[in-house]
Amino acid sequence: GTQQQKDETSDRKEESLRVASWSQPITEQTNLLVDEEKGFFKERGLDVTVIPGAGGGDAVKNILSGQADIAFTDPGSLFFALDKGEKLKVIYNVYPQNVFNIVSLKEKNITKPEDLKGKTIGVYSLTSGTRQNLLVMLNQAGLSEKDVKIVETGISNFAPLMQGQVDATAATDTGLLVGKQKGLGEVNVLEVKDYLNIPSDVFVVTEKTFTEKKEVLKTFLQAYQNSANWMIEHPEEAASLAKEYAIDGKDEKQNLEIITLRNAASVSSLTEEQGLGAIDLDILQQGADTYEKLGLIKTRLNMEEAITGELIHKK
Amino acid sequence: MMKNVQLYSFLLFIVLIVSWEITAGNMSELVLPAPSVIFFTLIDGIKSGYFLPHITRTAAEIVLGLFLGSLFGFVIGLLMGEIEFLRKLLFPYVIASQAVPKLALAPLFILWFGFGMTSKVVITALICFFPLLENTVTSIQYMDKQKIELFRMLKASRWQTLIHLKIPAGMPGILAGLRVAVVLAVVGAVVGEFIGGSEGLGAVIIASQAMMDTPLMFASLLLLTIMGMGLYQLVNIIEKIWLKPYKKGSKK
Amino acid sequence: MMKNVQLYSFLLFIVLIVSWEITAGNMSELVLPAPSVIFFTLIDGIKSGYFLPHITRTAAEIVLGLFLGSLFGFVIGLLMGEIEFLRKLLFPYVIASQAVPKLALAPLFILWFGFGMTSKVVITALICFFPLLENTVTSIQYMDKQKIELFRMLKASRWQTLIHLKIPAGMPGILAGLRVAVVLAVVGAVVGEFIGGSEGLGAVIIASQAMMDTPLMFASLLLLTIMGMGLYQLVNIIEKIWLKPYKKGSKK
Amino acid sequence: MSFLSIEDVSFRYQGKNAVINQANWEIEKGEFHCLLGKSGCGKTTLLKIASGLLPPNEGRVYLQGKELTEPSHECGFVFQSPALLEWKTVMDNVLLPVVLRRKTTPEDREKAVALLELVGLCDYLNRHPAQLSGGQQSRVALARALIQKPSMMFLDEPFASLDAITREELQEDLLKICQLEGTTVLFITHDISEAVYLADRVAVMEQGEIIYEADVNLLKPRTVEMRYDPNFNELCLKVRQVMGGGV
Amino acid sequence: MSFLSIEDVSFRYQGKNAVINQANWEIEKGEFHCLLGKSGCGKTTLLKIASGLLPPNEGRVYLQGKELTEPSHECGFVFQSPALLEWKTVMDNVLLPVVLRRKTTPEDREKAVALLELVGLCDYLNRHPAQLSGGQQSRVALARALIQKPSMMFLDEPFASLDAITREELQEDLLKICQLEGTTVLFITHDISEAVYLADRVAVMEQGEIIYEADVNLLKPRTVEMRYDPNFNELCLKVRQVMGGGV
Ligand SMILES: Nc1ncnc2c1ncn2[C@@H]1O[C@H](COP(=O)(O)OP(=O)(O)OP(=O)(O)O)[C@@H](O)[C@H]1O
Ligand SMILES: Nc1ncnc2c1ncn2[C@@H]1O[C@H](COP(=O)(O)OP(=O)(O)OP(=O)(O)O)[C@@H](O)[C@H]1O
Ligand SMILES: [Mg+2]
Ligand SMILES: [Mg+2]
Repeated sequence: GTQQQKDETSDRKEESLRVASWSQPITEQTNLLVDEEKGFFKERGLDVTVIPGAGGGDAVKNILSGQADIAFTDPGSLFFALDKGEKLKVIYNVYPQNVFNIVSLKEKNITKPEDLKGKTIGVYSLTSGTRQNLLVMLNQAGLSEKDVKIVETGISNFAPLMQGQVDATAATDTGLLVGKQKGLGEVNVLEVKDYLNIPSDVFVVTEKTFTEKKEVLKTFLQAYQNSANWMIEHPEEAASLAKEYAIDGKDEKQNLEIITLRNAASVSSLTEEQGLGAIDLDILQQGADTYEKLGLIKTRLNMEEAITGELIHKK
Repeated sequence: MMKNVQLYSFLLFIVLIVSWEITAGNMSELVLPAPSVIFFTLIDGIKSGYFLPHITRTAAEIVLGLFLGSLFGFVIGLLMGEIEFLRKLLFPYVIASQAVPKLALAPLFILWFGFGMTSKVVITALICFFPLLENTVTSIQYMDKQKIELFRMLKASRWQTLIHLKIPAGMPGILAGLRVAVVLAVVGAVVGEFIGGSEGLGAVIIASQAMMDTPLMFASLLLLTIMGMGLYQLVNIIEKIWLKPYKKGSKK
Repeated sequence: MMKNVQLYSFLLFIVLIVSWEITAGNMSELVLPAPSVIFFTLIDGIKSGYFLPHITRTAAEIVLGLFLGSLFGFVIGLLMGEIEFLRKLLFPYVIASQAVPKLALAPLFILWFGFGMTSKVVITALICFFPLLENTVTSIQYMDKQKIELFRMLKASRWQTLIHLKIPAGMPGILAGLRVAVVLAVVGAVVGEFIGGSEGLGAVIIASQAMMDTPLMFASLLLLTIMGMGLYQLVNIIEKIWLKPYKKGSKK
Repeated sequence: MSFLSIEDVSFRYQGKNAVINQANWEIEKGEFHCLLGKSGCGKTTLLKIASGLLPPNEGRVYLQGKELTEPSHECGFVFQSPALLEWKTVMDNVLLPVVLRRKTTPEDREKAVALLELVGLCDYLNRHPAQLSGGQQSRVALARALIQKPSMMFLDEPFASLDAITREELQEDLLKICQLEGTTVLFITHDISEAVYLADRVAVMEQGEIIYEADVNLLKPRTVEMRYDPNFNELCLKVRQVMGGGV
Repeated sequence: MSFLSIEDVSFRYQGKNAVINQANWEIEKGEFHCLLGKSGCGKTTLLKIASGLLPPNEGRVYLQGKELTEPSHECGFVFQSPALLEWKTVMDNVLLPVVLRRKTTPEDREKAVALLELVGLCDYLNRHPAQLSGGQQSRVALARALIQKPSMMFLDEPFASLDAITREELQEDLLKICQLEGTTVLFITHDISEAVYLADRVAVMEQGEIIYEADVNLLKPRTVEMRYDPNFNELCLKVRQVMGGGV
């Protein structure tokens, strides 16, 4: 079927599509960046531009202001925007697995969320997912923001941990990986996914884009699926291409490890069943409810309205 | 003419606000909130006392940082202006301290100065010290040769020449540096609070960005602008008092 | 004495580097990498061509932003210095544009100027325009009354008085503003790249932070410092050429 | 109709006593008038009012019948202090009035060189003002005023910092130039014999008022011998007495 | 041993021709010497060398037998242009030399007022220099030099911008003060009769060389009548001739 579709689209004019990312072009997004080389999108008549951003909020704002069509953002930013009454649609689940964790040095003996009580915990920045996921984790353990001291440590958040200025620090799996390489010794890791596995990143569009550009979006998602599959199947090739296309891709070995982690985060039991990008409504609804309970958002969100799986090419 | 300034200024303000309001109407509040929304957020925040601790904190950081930064800038400016040796010796480090974005050094600042107010004050001081330094160095160097000869003839020490000649004669330039410094101090404090602050308007901005509460962010920016303007005007008042004798006859 | 500056400067540099190396030895590379490590990272990055596109990009942004920013700062400074009406009218907006941290306005900048180089250039220009404006306004205001009378007597137009009197006489102060501006331009470009840049040294810094590649970050900071120093020295050279006649007799 | 006429002019610096008090003065075309007076009596102020630099608080100034509200194109001015631009060479300082009006031509440069030669500074063309002696600076200022060929000249103690010999040479030259071009001159000096030697008419000011005026009835062109003429000495003495000096 | 002695002094401004050429000069304690010369001949330069402001390229200057390498505490200087600090009042300008040495006392202020009265400026104590006329500024500079009671004074055309009457009054006052305090004076002027009237000894410079020197054999204290003394006139004429002027 793919071959046929390719032929159909190739005589159409190239459709341009702008993806607002939450970050700069980084290794974990290699599949999105190597279109020049691999042509996942080009072959389907898509001219994809990736707009860099500083956080998921930027990505959402960029689609709201019409600077981009698709936002590559985290559920937290999504919830916040929905809370403000914006009409958005989640169309694809990029990383169904939650990649956030709480890291502490072995000697602190923090093995379960309850142990965090009264501790100083570093987060990358108040804007980042690290803080929200930390709160989610605390919430699961019956703790609140008041029971701990959250400090912003900037992005090199393992340094204060090693220096002993914080007892624990919220991080991502890739962060932890790099941190370990940089000599972070024996650590305890609490993974958020063990408590509430809210997806890490999703593709979001405005309702307007959704209704007006359905076909293009469909094509895009299919191409993205292909590219993600390619990355899962050929991590070495992706790692070596990242050297050229990703800003942080200097070290091929490290690229490979990051890509492996991201590949793992891209699949879940649901995706095994339905194909990459499948969205789990329940878990997102749980996430939204938790956010509301935490006081991060004011209204109760009905995620059903904001989620649609109809654009995803099912298995 | 001058009486009309107020009028025109007011008119321009109204025009800008109205066109902003209109532009914002066509846009998501998350991207650009309308001035009216910002205004009500601000009023609410002030009434409820939400802003108070943040304003106090940021103001304290600005004042302290500005004081330290401009004092250092001025004193080191004097030293570097007077002693060519020091000028040549220190200048690369001064530039390095300025060309490096402070945000990038966050972990180091936290390591050295902790999470508390100190690191923010240091960053503020570091940011606002340069314009004062540069202007001081320059202002005390271009001196009327005749006056320098007068002071040499009167056997004034280097210190006396500074106090009685170079500083007063360079005052207009030094105050221009101070005006730049006060405005940069505002930015400095906020950037400091971006890096691991939990209180202060910078932290409010970051938090409001995280929660995508753009009106709150703009309200904080408004407060910062007001602070900056207040400080700037304060320097102007000082200047008016201090420089009255310069203007006598030297300006129409 | 002056021949020794180089020596002392070098000695100070060595002392600093060595003590840094020692301090860094007791510390995780994540917090403070040793200068030797930074140096090799830098050399590697340059050899492998990794830095080249980033340097080019950032340099282009700095140069363009600096050009626009200082041109605007200078021209608006002249206008505001000459016309009190404009000074009073525009000053609140100038302060507002400076007291607001640019980082907070990222989405707006992207909205208005796109996500390409333009938004970074605009941010750079916005950051470096203020010191030049302020110094220009100040420098062209304190004029020798006698010379102003001379120009009135010669029936020089306002424009001619600016060109032939106020600008040349205010040049030392204006150049001090330019020196502050060039250094701020470096920070401006990097901050611009923090806000969603995919190329440039600012983006490298952010990426290196995410990768916890502190040596890479410091190598980038080093490159920025070198750029800042180069620009600063350039202004000094311009000053030396331009201001030679001022120094004749007016300085020992 | 006089070339320049000052009518009932009064002036006070902000919030201060009157510096010029009901002054009246008329200068016919081509005449050379000298104004004398004690230091601080208001000579410079009156000159600035007459040239349109300062607006009088009361009274009017007419140049060729038109009321003067700002400096006129036809007037040249030599200030009491040289007021040279430090960043320009001597040559460029002299050419300044031309540069402000139009592009300079090679003739202008020749003219400038000729004038600098006249004031004895042709070796100093490329120097900057800070490299000149006090008297040399004031001579540059004089050359700058002359390059415009103004039809009316205001001179405020132009020779004050010159030695007797140079001063006398320049007096001759100035008289010659003015006669040649028909320039009308208002000249301030504190040297009585200089005033009498140069002027067609002298006036003495005291505390903002013109308290004495007299025609100088000496032959023109003046010669050095006239300085020893009894008429000349008598007039000098008279002026001295008016100014309050003893014999 | 002379109070001040200048020995074989030469000076050139950077890369230029010699401005002072092998100059020699001696001044005994309490003497009043006047230096004359055409504009630009090097008078100011020589004065700066004699006071220690400029180091000579060749030769030496001795003050009271000690070689002078920098300005001495005992010297006062009046520059050719007033060099007042614009941001200080007249009073504070006059007090500057005192302020730089010690805390001012009420006596210092009285002294300053007395000196300002002497130069005719007691109504201007609180003005700023920009609010004074040219001559008033130069009188403030004179008062500033006198407040130190220096044992040696260097005066560079201090009276150049003063009218004849004020100038004569100040000449008298200066002579009196110097006589009273035994001040040694080196005085530059371009007014020949002023030089002869004031000086115990006059010298004429030309192109950096002292080409003429003569004692003035007039009684002391000088009186106004002496200006009409034949001796006086003869000496003036002689100096004029040396300076290159005709009769
Ligand atoms: N800007 C000013 N503000 C106030 N008073 C002033 C100002 N300029 C001058 N005066 C006063 O006005 C009076 C007249 O000044 P003016 O300069 O006209 O004197 P002058 O006759 O030229 O004196 P001189 O021969 O010393 O140059 C003086 O008493 C002076 O103090
Ligand atoms: N800074 C300088 N650099 C170069 N040449 C200079 C400098 N200052 C003065 N001269 C030159 O040195 C010579 C002597 O200058 P000086 O000021 O001593 O003259 P002067 O006798 O005081 O003249 P005047 O009576 O005009 O004040 C002049 O020809 C002058 O051009
Ligand atoms: Mg005058
Ligand atoms: Mg001289």
